[in-house]
Amino acid sequence: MPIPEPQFDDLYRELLLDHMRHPRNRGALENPTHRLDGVNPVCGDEVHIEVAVGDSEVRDIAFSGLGCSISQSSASMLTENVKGKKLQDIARLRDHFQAMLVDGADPAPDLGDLEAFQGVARFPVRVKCAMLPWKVLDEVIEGAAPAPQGDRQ
Amino acid sequence: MPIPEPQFDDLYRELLLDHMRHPRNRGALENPTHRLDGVNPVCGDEVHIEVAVGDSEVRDIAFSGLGCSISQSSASMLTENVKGKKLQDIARLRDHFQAMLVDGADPAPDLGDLEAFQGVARFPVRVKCAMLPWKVLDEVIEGAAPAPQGDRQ
Amino acid sequence: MLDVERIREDFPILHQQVNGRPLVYLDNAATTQKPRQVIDALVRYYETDNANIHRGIHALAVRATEQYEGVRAKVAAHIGAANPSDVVFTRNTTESINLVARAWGDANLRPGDEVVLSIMEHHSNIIPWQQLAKRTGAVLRYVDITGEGELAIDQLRAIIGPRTKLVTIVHMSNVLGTINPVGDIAEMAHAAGALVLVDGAQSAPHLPIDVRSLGCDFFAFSAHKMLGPTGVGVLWARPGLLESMDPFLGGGEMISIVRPEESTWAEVPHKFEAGTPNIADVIAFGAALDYLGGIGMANVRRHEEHLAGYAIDALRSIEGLKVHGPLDPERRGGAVSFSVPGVHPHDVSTIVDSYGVAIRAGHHCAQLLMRRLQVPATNRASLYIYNREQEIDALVEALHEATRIFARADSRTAVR
Amino acid sequence: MLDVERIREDFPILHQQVNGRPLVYLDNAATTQKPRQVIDALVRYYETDNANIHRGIHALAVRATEQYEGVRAKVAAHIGAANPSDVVFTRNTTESINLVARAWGDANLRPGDEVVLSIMEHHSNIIPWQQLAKRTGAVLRYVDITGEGELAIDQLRAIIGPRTKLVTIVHMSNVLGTINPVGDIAEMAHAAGALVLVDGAQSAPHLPIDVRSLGCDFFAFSAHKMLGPTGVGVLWARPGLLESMDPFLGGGEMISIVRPEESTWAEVPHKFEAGTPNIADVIAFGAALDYLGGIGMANVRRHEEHLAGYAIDALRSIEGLKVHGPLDPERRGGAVSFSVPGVHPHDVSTIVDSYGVAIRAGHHCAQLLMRRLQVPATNRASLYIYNREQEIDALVEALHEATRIFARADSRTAVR
Ligand SMILES: Cc1ncc(COP(=O)(O)O)c(C=O)c1O
Ligand SMILES: Cc1ncc(COP(=O)(O)O)c(C=O)c1O
Repeated sequence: MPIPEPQFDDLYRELLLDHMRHPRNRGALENPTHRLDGVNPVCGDEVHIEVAVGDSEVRDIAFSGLGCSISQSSASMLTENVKGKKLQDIARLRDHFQAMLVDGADPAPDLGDLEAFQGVARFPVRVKCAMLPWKVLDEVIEGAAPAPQGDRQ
Repeated sequence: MPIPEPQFDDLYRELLLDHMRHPRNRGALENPTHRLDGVNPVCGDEVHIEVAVGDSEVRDIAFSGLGCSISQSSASMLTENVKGKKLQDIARLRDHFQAMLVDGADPAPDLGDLEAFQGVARFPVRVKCAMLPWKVLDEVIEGAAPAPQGDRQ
Repeated sequence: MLDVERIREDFPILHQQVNGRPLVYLDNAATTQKPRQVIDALVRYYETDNANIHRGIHALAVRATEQYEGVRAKVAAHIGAANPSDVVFTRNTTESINLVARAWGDANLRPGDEVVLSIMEHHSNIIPWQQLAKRTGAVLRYVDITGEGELAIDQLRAIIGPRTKLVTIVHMSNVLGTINPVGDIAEMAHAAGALVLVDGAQSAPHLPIDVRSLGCDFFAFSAHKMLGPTGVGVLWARPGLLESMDPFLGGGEMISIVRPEESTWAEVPHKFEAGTPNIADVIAFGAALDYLGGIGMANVRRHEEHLAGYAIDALRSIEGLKVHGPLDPERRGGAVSFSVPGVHPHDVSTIVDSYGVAIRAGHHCAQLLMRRLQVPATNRASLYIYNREQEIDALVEALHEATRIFARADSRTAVR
Repeated sequence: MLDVERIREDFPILHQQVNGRPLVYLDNAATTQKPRQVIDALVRYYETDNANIHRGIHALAVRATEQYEGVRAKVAAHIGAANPSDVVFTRNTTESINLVARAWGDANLRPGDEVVLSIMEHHSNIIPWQQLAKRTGAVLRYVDITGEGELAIDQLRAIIGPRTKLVTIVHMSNVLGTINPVGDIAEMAHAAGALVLVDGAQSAPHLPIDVRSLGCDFFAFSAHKMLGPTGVGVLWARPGLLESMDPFLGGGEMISIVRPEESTWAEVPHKFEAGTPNIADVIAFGAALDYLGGIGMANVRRHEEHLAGYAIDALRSIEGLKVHGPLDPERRGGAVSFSVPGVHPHDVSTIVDSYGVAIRAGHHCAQLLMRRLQVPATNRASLYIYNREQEIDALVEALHEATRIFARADSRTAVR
């Protein structure tokens, strides 16, 4: 009986690899209200997010970072998916994203193209990579204090 | 087949029990040249020896202490066996005593009644009890500095 | 009541002869034996899953990490802790206490501050505080025991005051068996603004434990005294406390970002687990907790209370024998220390060993208590789930022999 | 050459499938697998001899103590140490190094004194010195590496000076594989009056070690990286050094006389082994040393030198792949780190795991080195006695797949 070749199509979906190669909203903002940093202690992946919040809405957002295809493409797709959205809708999005990845739930309809990460659920160590940017954004979603003035050290 | 009753005659020889109940040279000296202390870290047994050495000879000796029958009777018999003897003869005695206990050698003729400890060799954890007073005396045998003046603290 | 005979089937070591007699293992306060389930868990781990944890992406590393962290959750559940992340794995109770002395004590004690402890503490709950006192100028205040071997609670109340920063107390004495009222003690201490560490080395194996109802701030114990392997200890801390503490050992696994001069720390509990942990033994400890959970800690306690009562009665039938500590089994655990008149404990231990009976003789790492009891050492028989009344009987029979041997010496030498 | 096929028979874990393929375990620098002999030693101990050591008079305690102390002598013999009493058992390399930082460092370092270490150190040989520097005001001085991944020895010579109190250096890098000339380094350090600690976590498992000819003052390593169980580390110290040091952890077993305010210590090495040690695993470590001794450390080295050469050549056949560290197998060990162009190490690791191949991806507890190499992380394949050329081939095949997947992304996205 021939051993089946491992299939990665499910993990490394085209959309995901595309975001890795061509990240959207990569960079910094002129006037962010928040600057947020996150490190995955397990692997050292880093995601930095700058976001301009006004009227309980994400007006603008940009990210930078260093890490595997999962964490960086997740950050890229996060920015696309939250820009212009109300914080409360973003919170719901995050919950649905987490449910799909952590609890193995079917993707909720509002996830849209974030559904591309469904395959990650089968790789528990990589779930943290996909969740990292969302964890970083948590602070804003839960309404933390705005970023201090001055440059990030 | 009946289980044989353990025999302790070999370990707890009459002579040994006699020394435990009626220790010889127990107490202190008026003018010791050395005051020596030893503790068996394994069980906490203590032996203190005071000895008056002159002309490479043990002129007088006394012991005090606290511990099991083996350590205390060994101390008592030690005092009887070294009093009036030359240090070099005592060193030989110690070596023969140790050989009997640790290496399981037949008792050397000069051991005399110290041969009563031969049975201890079969109880390795108790060998240290029997050796303790001899270890304490080592310092004198190897020619250490005399005891400081003043009382033991 | 426990089905002791069925339990004994699970312990391969018990089915051996020592000096021609069936082994009677009554040294459980030193360390307990391990059921087949724990041994099997070790074998299974090394034969199928062994890998280093936390940083590996490959299959074995994932399995090992999940099992290791799973036991953390099991420990938390076993002692009624709210969060697995409040549970730190150490080598033993001793290291757990040292961790607190260094990581909490060094940062919080000033000259003149007081650490309150009792005269019945194990050396592991004395020396770290002596060392801390030396480093910080803090002062140790000792609470005495009563004539019945219980904590002098009124004295404790009097000693605790505004300078008290920590009350550190054994839950169950390894010598006297005394069970201390740590709930009350925690109230007193907290009223004075002090923290409370409970040395649970002897209580976690033998009593149902609920750290929240105990009300303490730190709780320390060892796996090897509760069916688990050697090399695993636990420190539980009240939620939030670990976060506020500096790390203790530095190294791999406990960092977040390392720069040449300064670094940042991983989240708790990992901040306190530097280097490769004792992975296999932590995982096997999970099997021990399952085993105890299957029996039920309340049933463990009931069995030992009964057996301790039986042992105390049987021992006291020997003329002149003194049992140290409370005589009422409701007030104590199954560590029963005693003195045989005219026979030094080491001689007792050697003689009963010849009858296949394993007890411990010595100061039991409690020299201060020995001095207080005015004994050089004691004998100690200590019980667990696999012990039976007939094993107590075997001990008593051997003790009679010991008194006979030394009485013989007495009578003979009396003739001289 | 080793009879690898026969050796593999001794390792039950290797005979399993992972993701439908035979397991290829190439994560040995993290932890090694255990031969049946080591697992059996654990089982035998728990099934026949388990007891607490050092203070027991009964039969099991005597047997356990003899075996435990017997392994101390075995360790001494294995590393060419003169006295078993110069060998302290710890949990792991990390704890061994922390012990030195606390018990030697705190007493000997003054503000401005210097600790010299290298940029290739494992976090376990960095953080304890950062913590020590914070406590004492001592300063850390880092030595760089050359472009070939070797220690910049001239820079080291320049840095060592009258303020140097300790040079602490890894014997074999867990990332680069580099073998450092610790003999020469010890000479330099001693000439300046400094002590030398060697982190032998990666050398003890793979090279013949003779601490006396190395000339160092401290040598630290872990059992779990050399076929032994998790939970056992070793600290060896030059004769006399341990005696001169204060104790580290306080508790049972490490005392001589305990008084309320102050106590005296047991003789070395017991002074440094507070509480119940990891008895079973130390004893099982003895079986690991016997196993390695049976093979011969020179043969272990020869096998790995050959296999590392094979692996480096095979890896470099992949276009663009970069091997970090020396390329000459004579100058390095079998931990081979590499970067695959365009594929992050975590992605590499996930993909090769699907082929049953276990490698590690990450910073390998060497963030300073990662920054120096200007990589966020690396992949690392690390070898041991049971690895074969065909397993390297399996890794290389899986790596080709990884590059294919990510090249596919490249070509597709290029079209957009
Ligand atoms: C070079 C080096 N030093 C120290 C360590 C730490 O070893 P342990 O985790 O066993 O304490 C390791 C292992 O990861 C290592 O490779
Ligand atoms: C009351 C008490 N505390 C602390 C300890 C120390 O436990 P460990 O040796 O496992 O650190 C013991 C066990 O001997 C004990 O009985």
